[in-house]
Amino acid sequence: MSTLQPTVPTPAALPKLRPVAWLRPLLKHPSGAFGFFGVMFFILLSFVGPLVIPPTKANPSNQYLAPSPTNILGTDNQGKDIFTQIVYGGAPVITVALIAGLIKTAVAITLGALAAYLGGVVDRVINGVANFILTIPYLVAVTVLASFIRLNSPVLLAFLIAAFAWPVLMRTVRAQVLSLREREYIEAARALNLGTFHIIFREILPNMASYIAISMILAMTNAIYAQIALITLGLVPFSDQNWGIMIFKARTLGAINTARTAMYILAPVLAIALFQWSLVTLARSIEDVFNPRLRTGA
Amino acid sequence: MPSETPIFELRGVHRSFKSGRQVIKVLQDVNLALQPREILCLVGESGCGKTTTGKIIAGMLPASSGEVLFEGRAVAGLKGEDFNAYRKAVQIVHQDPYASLNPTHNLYRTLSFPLFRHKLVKNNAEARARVLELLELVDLTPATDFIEKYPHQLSGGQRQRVAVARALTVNPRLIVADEPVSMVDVSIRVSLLNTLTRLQRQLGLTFVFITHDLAVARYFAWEGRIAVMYLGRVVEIGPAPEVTSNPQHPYTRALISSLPEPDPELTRSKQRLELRSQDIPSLLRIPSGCAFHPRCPFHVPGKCDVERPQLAPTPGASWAACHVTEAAAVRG
Amino acid sequence: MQPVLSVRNLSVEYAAARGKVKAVNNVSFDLFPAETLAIIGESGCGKTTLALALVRLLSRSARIVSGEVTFSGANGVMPFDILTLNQRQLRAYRWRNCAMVFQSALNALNPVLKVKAQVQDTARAHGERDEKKIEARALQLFKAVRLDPDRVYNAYPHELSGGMRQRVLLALGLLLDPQIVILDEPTTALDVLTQRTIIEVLKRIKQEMGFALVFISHDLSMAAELADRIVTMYAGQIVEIGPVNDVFYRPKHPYTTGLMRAVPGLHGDKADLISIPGSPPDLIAPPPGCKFAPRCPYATAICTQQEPPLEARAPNHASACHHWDQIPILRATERNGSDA
Amino acid sequence: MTTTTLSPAPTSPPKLWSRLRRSYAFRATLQAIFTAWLVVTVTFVLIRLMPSNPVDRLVDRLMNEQNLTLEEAQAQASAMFSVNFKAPILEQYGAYLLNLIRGDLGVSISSTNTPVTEIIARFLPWTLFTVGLGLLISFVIGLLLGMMMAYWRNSLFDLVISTFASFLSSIPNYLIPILLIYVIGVQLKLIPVSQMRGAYSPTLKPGWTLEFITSILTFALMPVLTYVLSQFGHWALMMKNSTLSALGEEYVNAAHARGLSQGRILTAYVGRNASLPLVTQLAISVGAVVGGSILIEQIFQYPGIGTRLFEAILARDYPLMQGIFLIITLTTIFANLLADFLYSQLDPRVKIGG
Repeated sequence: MSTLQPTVPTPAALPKLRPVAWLRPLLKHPSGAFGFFGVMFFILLSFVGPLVIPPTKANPSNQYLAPSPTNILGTDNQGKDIFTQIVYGGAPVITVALIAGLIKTAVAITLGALAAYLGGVVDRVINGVANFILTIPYLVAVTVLASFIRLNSPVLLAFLIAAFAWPVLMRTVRAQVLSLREREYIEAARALNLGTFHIIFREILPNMASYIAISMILAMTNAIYAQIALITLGLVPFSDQNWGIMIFKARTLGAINTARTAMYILAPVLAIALFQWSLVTLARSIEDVFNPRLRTGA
Repeated sequence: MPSETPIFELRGVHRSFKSGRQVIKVLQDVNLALQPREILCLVGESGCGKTTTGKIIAGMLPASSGEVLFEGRAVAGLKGEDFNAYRKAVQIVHQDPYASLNPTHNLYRTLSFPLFRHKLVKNNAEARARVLELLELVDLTPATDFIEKYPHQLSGGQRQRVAVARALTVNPRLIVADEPVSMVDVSIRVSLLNTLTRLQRQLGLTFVFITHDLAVARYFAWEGRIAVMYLGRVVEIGPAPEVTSNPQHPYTRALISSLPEPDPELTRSKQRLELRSQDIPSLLRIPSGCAFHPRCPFHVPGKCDVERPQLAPTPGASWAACHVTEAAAVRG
Repeated sequence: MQPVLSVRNLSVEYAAARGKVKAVNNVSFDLFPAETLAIIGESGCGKTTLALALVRLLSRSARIVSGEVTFSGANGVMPFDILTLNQRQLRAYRWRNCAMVFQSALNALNPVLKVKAQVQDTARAHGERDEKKIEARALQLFKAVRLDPDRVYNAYPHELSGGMRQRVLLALGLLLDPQIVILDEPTTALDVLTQRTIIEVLKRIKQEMGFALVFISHDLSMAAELADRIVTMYAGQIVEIGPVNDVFYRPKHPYTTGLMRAVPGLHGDKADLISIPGSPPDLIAPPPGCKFAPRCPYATAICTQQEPPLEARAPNHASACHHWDQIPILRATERNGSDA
Repeated sequence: MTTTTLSPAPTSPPKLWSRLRRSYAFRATLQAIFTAWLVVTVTFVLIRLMPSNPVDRLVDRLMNEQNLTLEEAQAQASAMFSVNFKAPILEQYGAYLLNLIRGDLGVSISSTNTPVTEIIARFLPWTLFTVGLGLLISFVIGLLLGMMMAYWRNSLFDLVISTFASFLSSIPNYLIPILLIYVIGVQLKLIPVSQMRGAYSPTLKPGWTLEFITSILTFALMPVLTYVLSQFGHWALMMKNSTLSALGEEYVNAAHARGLSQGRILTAYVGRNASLPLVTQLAISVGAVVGGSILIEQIFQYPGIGTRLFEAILARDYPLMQGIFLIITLTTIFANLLADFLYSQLDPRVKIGG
């Protein structure tokens, strides 16, 4: 029963990306290119991979095979191909991270902008809630809550992760909007009576475009951090395959203790580590390329 | 004084800010009346309240107390269309050319937003024509070169002209210019001042021109008036040529005598008005009576440090808030 | 008279994205002992870069391409070229021989250290260990710049106003009795009355201590008030240098004349001011010939081909212009006694 | 009978009070106490109002596991939470606060009837020890590396350290133990990783003997190493940015102009100013690290409060969970207070005294 040869989709087959205006400067930046292609690699692997690579089936006779051309990363205790599991394990993690990232960034930006722009009581209330949540260690709060609620749907998991993650981002957004609000072109817009909607969405937010992109990416890394933690703690019921579950299973099997079985746990760990690293590098280089805070003369 | 109702009036305006526990009294009992098509320069050191006064007139800041009237009607009460009319009639031009334009919009978008918002144009073609007209009006010629440009592609002087054009989009009647030329190089500053003077005459605008530089004030407001402010109060107000060549209030006289002149022999032969103390009192502990009394060489103990002087006629052509000049006027 | 500092063909370039910015281009001048030299010019003319080059404090992206800066100390020490000093010699030269006070006084003092610590730091860096002696010297200098000595000496920078900080820096500059003091825009951020105090203090202290003062400003009135000689800079080059009255009343360069006609004064009838058309040239690829030609009313063909040399046009009054003789006299001789 | 000599008359109370009230330290402590009270109250409400309220679930479990009647189960449950559930909510809240102040956090379910405070007392010190040590070491290393990277920026040193630091700081900290076990335990075989259980070798009797202390350190090595590796990168990159902007400050140029030595400038002028933002960040990161300890201690079988909380969660041991949750949060609040105080010592612009 030979396992199919995994064919990696050739780049030519990909739809030609329209070189978007902001892409060119980013790719000229070395770490920008590394970050961007790293992220694209994992996204394509997780969303295009499963269409191309057939799922792997248990085969007791192939237990813990060493990495070979047929099984690039070897096999696990049930003889399943580890590489295929990595390919199938990405999508659920990334989807939850995207949803949680979107929720967190949206909540943080709206509350941050409102607190900064309206000020007064609204500002105090939002800040009060944020400071309160910030005092509770993030993971402690998430794990305790996770034990109460049945986390069966990814959206619910994403909500839980985002619920405690927005304060830090809200505070930085609030600080930025506060500084932008004092800018003279905002005062001029108020003098021209252009309206609050115009001022927030056409005058303030466009200036934060690169900042919002960076926060979105970093929000995804926090979401992955929390999600994998919950899964490895066994607080999330297994509905399907993902990197977190691979770690959980490998750990319960004690796969880490012997070199032969180690790949089963190392593969998902490295997959997560590299994906997080690409996201962080991408975020940092967007910051360097689009609003280089550090114009140091000396 | 022409009997037309003043376009803008401040009666007994106070303004204070809370920082932590302390209350900072930035403006105390400011009274100003602006006639249509008049030029008034607000002059004073940093912290004297001239920018706050400008912001209150431009409707950016409410007064803590006192009346703020636009064409005789209290600004605070204006609602709906009246408020919109007031908003369109009073515009502001800022100091920093690098922060006065939104970097993410090109000149066409910056100047067309207000046109569409206030339905002054029906479609893009009309908007484009009006924007080109505005750019020509502020001497940014050939306008077609500038219309697609972004702020970072313009010099400081050019950006200030765009800021003026933006203020003109809604056909205002009063413009508050807060140090519009102080961050622009000397050689280009004059051409900007000349453009503002031409616009003032051509469009019949009332100008509130804020500056710390008495010489610029004297040049710009030659036919208008200068109001000198100190620690949140108007201490002297009068025709520009008079206030600068025949100052009445001791503070104004100290300013005029201390200011260096771009003429070696003249500036080195100037008579200095020696002040009694160097440091400027902080806004947290404003001196009693006349705020200038701790530094004033003509300080009359028992009067200047007790009773706050009101603006009153002086031997010269301007009014001053000073017991000494008031007495001199009565005697003179 | 032997100059305390003589600068010959000094050029400085900044590495920028679009190429090399020629900020200072072949500048030469002398500074005489106990003299006040004003360097005036608009933003981007290279005056601050020139000053920084004199104490070799240019930023990393800047490079001194050519030139010599010869310093000859008063006490018979052999003159030496500052550009050849190694780091240790340079550290000794800075502040003991030549002190430079920066433009933005607002955060030129370390916010986390008291003034006292920063004074002792400076003295210790130059081998002066006796804290008591330094403290006495500092308190004396603070009194000279009309500051309350004890309160300021023991204060943190954030507890002092802008004007006070400027005077502290000035006093600190005189701590080691340098031969040269360079002030970059000493009074821009200050109000008129504090500015006047600093001008009077500068005049008095210069009499007492006799150092050579170089101050950089875009404000002609400051130059008129303090300077013995004036240098006008444009696009990285010296375009005029001469005694203050000659340069103000009988300028020999169109740019200086343009500046004189663009600055409003406080006296006489309403002067109709004339601005200088156009804007400064791009220093990465400057136009050939005279850099001011595109904006100059007297420009002719020769101006755009041949760079005018800086040559004497009157007793120790030089300018770099082919048509200097066509420039009208702004005012004949001494003022005919107008109102004070 | 010794006469108590009167100390010099203290400043009159109202003046002292107004001076105290304005002081930064007092306001910070007040803020900390208020936040602590808020956390305590929200936990009280949370436990009772959650949809699948843990108290009810505890009662059901007691009923069907030990088939008690409703009243008996409720009585036992309230004994475990050391709170009487029938009393009106306000009374319960009062009793709950009183117990808290008296240090009685109820009784653990999983380790039958041992008081929660006793369990916490046994496990919390180990977490504080490892997390504290890890934080301190990573902060110092990060500070030094950050300054060096800024000073020799764009050099090979900067490139290598930045890449390594950014890689390590982006990996979730609870995954680093797995890599450590594989590299140190499995590949290099330096430490018999699989036998490491507990905080020190069971054969030793706790005491200030050298042997005992070395044993503690060897057992604590892996968790501390994890905290250091997962954090030093974050501190280093932050310090690099902060130092770069400090190097561009006016007072650094002015110091060079005054001929100050490079060493003096780097320490007292650049260093001190650049480290200020890191100290504020220290306060925030304490919570994050303590949170991570749940997984990290569990992988190393290290007997810290993190492992205990994890076991309490799995066992649905609500009183213990509530107790640990409160103590961890209060410790973080206290740590924030300490960091605030440390900051006010470093930055004179923040006044301490009146």
